[in-house]
Amino acid sequence: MNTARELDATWADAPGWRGWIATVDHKRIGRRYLVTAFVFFIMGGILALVMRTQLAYPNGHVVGPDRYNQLFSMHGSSMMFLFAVPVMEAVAVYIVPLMCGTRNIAFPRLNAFSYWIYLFGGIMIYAAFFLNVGPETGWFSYVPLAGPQFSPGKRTDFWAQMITFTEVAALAVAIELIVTILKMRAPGMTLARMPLFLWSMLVTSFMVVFAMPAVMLASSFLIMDRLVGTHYYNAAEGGDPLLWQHLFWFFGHPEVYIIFLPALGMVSSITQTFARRPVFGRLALVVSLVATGFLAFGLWVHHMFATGLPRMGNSFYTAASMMIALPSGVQIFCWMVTLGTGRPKFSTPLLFVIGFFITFVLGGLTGVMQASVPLDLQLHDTYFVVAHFHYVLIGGSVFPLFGAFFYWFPKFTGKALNETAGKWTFWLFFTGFNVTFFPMHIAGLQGMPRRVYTYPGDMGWGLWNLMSTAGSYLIAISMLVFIVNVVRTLRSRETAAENPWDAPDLEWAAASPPAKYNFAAVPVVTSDTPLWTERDALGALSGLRDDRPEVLITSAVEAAPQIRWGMPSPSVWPLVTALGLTVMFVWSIFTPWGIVWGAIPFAIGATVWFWPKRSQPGLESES
Amino acid sequence: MAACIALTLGGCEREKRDFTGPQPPGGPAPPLVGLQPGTPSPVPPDPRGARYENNAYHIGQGQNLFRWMNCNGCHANGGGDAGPALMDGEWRYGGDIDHIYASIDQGRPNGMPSFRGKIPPEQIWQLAAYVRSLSGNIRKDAVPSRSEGMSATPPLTRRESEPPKGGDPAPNQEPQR
Amino acid sequence: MRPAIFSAILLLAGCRGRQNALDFASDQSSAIGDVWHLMLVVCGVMYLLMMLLLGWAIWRALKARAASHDARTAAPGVDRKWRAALAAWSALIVLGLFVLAGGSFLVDRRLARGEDPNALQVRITASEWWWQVEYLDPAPSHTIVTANELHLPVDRPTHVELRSNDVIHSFWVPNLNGKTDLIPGRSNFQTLTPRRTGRWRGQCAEFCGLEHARMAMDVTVHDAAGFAEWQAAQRALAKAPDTPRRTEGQHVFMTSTCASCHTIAGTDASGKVGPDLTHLASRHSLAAGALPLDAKTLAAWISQPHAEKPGTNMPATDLPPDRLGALVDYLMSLR
Amino acid sequence: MRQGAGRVARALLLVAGASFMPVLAQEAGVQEKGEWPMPAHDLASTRYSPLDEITAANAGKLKVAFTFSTGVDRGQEAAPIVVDSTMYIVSPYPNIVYALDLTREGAPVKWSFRPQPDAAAQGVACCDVVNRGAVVAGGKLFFNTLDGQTIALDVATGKQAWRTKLGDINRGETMTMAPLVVKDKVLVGNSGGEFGVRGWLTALDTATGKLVWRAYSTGPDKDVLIGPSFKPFYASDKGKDLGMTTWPPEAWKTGGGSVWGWISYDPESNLVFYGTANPGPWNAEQRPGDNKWTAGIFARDVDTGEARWFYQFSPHDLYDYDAINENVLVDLPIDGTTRKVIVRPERNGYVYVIDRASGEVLSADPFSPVNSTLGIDLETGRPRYNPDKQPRMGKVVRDICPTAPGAKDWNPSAWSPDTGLLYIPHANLCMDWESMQANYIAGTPYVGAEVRMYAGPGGHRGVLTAWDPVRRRIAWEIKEDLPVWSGTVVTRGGVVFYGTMDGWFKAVDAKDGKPLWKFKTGSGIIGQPVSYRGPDGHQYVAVLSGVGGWAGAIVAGNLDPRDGTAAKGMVNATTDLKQKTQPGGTLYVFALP
Repeated sequence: MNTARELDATWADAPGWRGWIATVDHKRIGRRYLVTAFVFFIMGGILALVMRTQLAYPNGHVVGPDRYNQLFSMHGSSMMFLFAVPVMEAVAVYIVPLMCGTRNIAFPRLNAFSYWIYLFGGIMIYAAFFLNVGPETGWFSYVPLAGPQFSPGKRTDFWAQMITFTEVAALAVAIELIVTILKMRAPGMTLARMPLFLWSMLVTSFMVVFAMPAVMLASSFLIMDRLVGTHYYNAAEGGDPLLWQHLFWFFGHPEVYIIFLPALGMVSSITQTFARRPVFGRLALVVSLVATGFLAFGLWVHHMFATGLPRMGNSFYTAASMMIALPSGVQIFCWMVTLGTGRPKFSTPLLFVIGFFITFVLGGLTGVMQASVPLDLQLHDTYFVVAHFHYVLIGGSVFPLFGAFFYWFPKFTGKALNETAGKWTFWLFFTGFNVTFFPMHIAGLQGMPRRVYTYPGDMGWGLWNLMSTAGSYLIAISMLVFIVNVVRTLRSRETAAENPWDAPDLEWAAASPPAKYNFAAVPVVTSDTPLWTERDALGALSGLRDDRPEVLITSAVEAAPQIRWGMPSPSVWPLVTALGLTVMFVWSIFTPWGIVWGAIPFAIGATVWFWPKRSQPGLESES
Repeated sequence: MAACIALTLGGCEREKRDFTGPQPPGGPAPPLVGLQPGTPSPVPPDPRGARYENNAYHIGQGQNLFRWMNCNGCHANGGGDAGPALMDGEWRYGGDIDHIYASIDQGRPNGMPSFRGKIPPEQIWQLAAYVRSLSGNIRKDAVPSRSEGMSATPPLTRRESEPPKGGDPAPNQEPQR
Repeated sequence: MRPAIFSAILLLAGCRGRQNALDFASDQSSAIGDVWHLMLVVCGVMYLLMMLLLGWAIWRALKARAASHDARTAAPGVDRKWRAALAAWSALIVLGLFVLAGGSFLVDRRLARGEDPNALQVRITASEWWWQVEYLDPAPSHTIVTANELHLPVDRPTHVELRSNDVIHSFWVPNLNGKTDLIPGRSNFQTLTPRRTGRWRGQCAEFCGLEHARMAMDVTVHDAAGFAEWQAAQRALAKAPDTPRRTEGQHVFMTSTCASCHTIAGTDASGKVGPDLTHLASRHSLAAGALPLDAKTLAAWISQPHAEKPGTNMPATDLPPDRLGALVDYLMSLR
Repeated sequence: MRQGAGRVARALLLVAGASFMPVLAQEAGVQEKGEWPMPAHDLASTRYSPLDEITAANAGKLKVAFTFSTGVDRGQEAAPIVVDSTMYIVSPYPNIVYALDLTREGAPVKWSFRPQPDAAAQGVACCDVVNRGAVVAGGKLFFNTLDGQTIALDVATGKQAWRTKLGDINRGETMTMAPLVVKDKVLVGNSGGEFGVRGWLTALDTATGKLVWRAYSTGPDKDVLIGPSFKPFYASDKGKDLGMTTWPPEAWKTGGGSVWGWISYDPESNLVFYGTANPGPWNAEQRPGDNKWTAGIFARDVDTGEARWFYQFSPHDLYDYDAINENVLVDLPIDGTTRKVIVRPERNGYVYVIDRASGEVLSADPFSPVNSTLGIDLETGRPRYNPDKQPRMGKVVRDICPTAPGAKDWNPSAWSPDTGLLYIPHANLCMDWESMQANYIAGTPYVGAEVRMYAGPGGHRGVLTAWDPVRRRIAWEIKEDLPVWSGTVVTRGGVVFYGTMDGWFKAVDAKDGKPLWKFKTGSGIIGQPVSYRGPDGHQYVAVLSGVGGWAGAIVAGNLDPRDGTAAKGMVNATTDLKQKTQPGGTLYVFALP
């Protein structure tokens, strides 16, 4: 088995911290992404707890208005930009190459660079928050409140720059995923046989590519308005506050589907594995995914029904917003039939999927309610909306994410999480979630607006807010149980089988945790559930060199092998480039010259990063 | 990174939203001229000046008050009208924050009304801080770049600072008898 | 089981309330109520079906698990049957969406009916954290300016023009109509046709800064006579001080910082930065619905506004107790 | 300069010229002595000098006769007054009056008078601390001081006869206008439209200075002295207490309508004609309604002050078009009959010809590019405001012509009966305008708008236009780089004199505008040129040079060119003025060698 030892040497990182900062292995970077995103999730959760404590009783004095505004702005921003999108991309960075049957993700150095940029963005905004320079105008910062006159100081500038950081990271990962999924699938894995998780990540990545530029443009306009006095959003001089809203929500709504579609991929994988049968209506699911991807770009104005846009225009967006219920309905139906006609085993991942069904469908239906213009005029910007988007975001994405975490934990670490602790986590989370967010529907209908740091006592909202606060503590407890479970599992020595759930997808063909090169030989696929149909007779394709890191490039549709491609070696320069870009971004918050002088460290880092390697060992001797 | 940390650390003071209770009126106005007989005894500036001058919230309130209290009626957006220009370096009655506070509070002989008792001291400090920013004498990260109205002057954030120097004290020499 | 709880709680929660979207008191809010009920029923039914399907799937799973053979079953021939069910299910969803979309359009058209010539014309201008309300009149000398309060005649449409002095706010009186944003640089419009007299409360619904939570508005719907009487009272100038203490109070108002921002029609004070105080005592609340209107609260509000509404633009005013008492006495006399 | 086309028309007109005799032969005595007793030369405000020693032929040889420095370097808007071989000059704040003895060589100072006005008045003077001159009648000299006092001096000794306090600077009132003396009354008015002042015209007794009557420009009819004899021509001016009902409640108390411009008097009908300034504040949305009696022209009986008729040039004025410009009383042949009319080059860009008796507008034609209004509807007398140029709160409305100071500001035009032309010195500027909420604090500006001005169509910022009121078109015009803010004088010799803001004092041929002569004075000219016969019988021309006023604020007030809205937008149109002229305050008198 000298090829294994040979491959191991070729794909190995340098030992110790030097290897840690220079690695381009998608598994190490994926793990880092997951841990960092989870830390931001916990910090966002703590912020939510403080908010709920302030709102537990009318006229609360836990925090003043200024602190509360920073709290809800940080909670929203860190959940949406620092947790939701990055965690989904983290799972994809880890699982997609394995599921495709290839040895590493495309553009691995870009992958390292995207992690560092994401990390530095998160550190910057939390450093600002602890220095009382945190954002204070909400996660979508409407102008002119976020404009130069009504948001003094640098708070909103740091927020806008944090968006630039996280969007650069998200765009980078999206490009990597698109190329990996389309060009590096195992031979035989035609588009028809591609697992649904890969489909959902493909559609999500395309949505990221088309949605993120809108918000980067909007946040750059905002920074220029605040830094050098341009007039993009100055209503008096011909700019328009609604320009911000259009640009932001054109990104905003696809953003929430970018968070939601990977979860659908996870639900498909988990349902298929635990129902013990190939998923029902595979084509319908794929078409629904793609339909959701397109529809997401056509309905952003339903966030702006109250701004006085022409009523005819609003009606089109009512129709578009309602249409999106169709693909979701079809998907839910297919999964339920898969469950009903299979032999499901109710372990934790499937429990989270069941939780997903119950909460997401409720959230989806309240969403359909808000698609109607007249009804939305009563519900918009009230706690009804807060309830709705927590139902679709936590119900729709975080539940499947936790399910996937329990499902793929053996693949990440080689150890399975404790089932009873898992069930405790689920039931605490599910109950806490509903106790927190269901009363918000009622508070919203009773006239409680969003983002209020306190409320009068005689409005009848006290009971619902108290229930919400109690529920939020329940969720906190479930998170503690989950963390304890993970820590104890990591410390324990007994390991799990390579494919504990007997799952059909290719990632389970590799070891758990997979070797640095994932697959000694490139697997060949003949069906959409490879490990179920050709369990031991999994074909293998030899011919990749093992004395330099190589991957097989295959055609987009048929996944027919095309060329062998040398992968870049580990390098510390993506980190240096990311540091250079961070200096440029933070510096340009304070002076426009920061862009000019900051570009120098970035340019140096990028040049060395892309410097072509002269001597390719043994390449010349290639025929 | 060290530079960024230092910058943000310095930011705490800039960002504090301190909502104060009623403020006692400003102390005795500092002397107008540096010329003192005998050995010069410098008068320490009022400590509150620095608190308002470096705080973005107070400068923002000063920007609103500059229009609400009709200062822009005589001084426009710093360029001047019936009143003198405030965005250049020429200050007849002193250009640091204590002197500007005294000018607003006491009024000046050639037409500056006295706003004592008509604008509370806290707001006079805020106005004085904003007026200081018109001539670029305030840190650029605490100053609003523009207002939401007509674009009148180059942005406050891009204004090179003109340290105050004396203006011609007698604007309108009374011709000799 | 889930939808039953859903509607039960709503009823339990009670549809009565001063600021409640389900306590319909006008044409507009009851029209929106119709859409709400349609949505509740259709979505409730769809949710019920989904949960039944889920229940069936779990029940089947438990039964199959009992049969305990763990083979990975190939796709059974039964899929063809389910494909037909999928088509039916999609058709049902499309039908449901058509019903909802149609209902929503019809109500939207009802709400967007044209301009009513005899409508009362009101202009509301939002500022950072209070409302200026002007009752316009073809004869300009009959215009009324007040703050943080809306008085409407019952059974008569009111055409509200919405403007903003600074940031984006949102005018929302749930019992009367949906919300409409007030955006600087443009005018938005809304029509209210109250059908019940009584008192309601509206609140700013678009985050607008530090005191967004304390930017409320008292809404009172009068019958025709009551409204005419209120209008006449508002058109009158401020009452002259009738006691020496109130005269001294007025003197304090005119000579201290108050007159720079506030207006009392009939005196020299006509500052436009703060709310109009001509008929302050006739209002139900103080500081945009944040405080009850009584002498003690008014005194505390004048000397320490940041204690109650941190971040408000009202400055703290340093007045000795006797002059403050006289001022409060004068202001409370301005019915 | 479209001179060619005008030449043919000239010949025809000369023949008809005889019929335009200036109305007022009554003061013949003044005419022969070639004196200049009041800034407008005569009660009909013609600014026409009957002297003809200086003609188009010899004007080229004009030389400086003598000069005199007033010692004050603010805007010199006054007109030198010449009576009995003595010239009287009033300086801007501190409003010093000098009497120069013309009989002695170099015209030394006979006496000077210092009224010591309150220095704080400078803070409530909207557009430079100016004064438009004195008037001499009955052995007394009458003038106003900036802090709102009317003072009478004994002409011989310069001692003060009486002094009456009329304006209160704490409410923003100042006085800058040149009084008018009619029979035994001195007519004066206040300024302060930008400070929410309530405008009035007051008649004082010339002997004692006691107040005879006062007519407010807003408020109830009894304050506005509207009684049974009030017969306005147009329907919208008829009604009871319109001075209150056309305003939001109490708004008329701070409604502007100040009287700081020119007054004319017609002895036949014993009526004085004067204009009222802009309504306050500039933000029109804050004062719905027509805002009666502002931005219009009143005809009043001079003895009782009772209003006879009124016409509003700009109902619900949107652009600060004060209607205080000069009212030239002439008899013009219109549709075959000779009508007694007022010719008024108005700030909104139209030259109005109004019947003196009834107030009916006979014609209104633009003499400068106008897009703020689409025309004047002669049936109702109301301008048709251009909807897309309506100012809106919180929005900058762009390219409004003419600007707030108007196509022509207060600087008076001159009428020549010989050529039948009105020589209008005016600006060619357009502006961007943003309305906003105006906060009223007594004694502080109450404007509610921000403005940025810039050169109008053609790129030149000033024009001297010769306007033919009968053919209602421009005879010829001279384009100037800078706005023309000086007054004009025309002489029987057929020469028109005017000054430019960079200091050139020019003479042009009255018939076709051919430049004859020019002289570079020390500072920009916004004064009013006059012409008189000196004790030696020769014809002299005098003008005060000293830049300032609204147009010259950037130099007089040393404003900062980087702020486009400074001086209410004027700085944006005059950023180069600081390089072209310096402040000054000197009298120049010219004569033939």
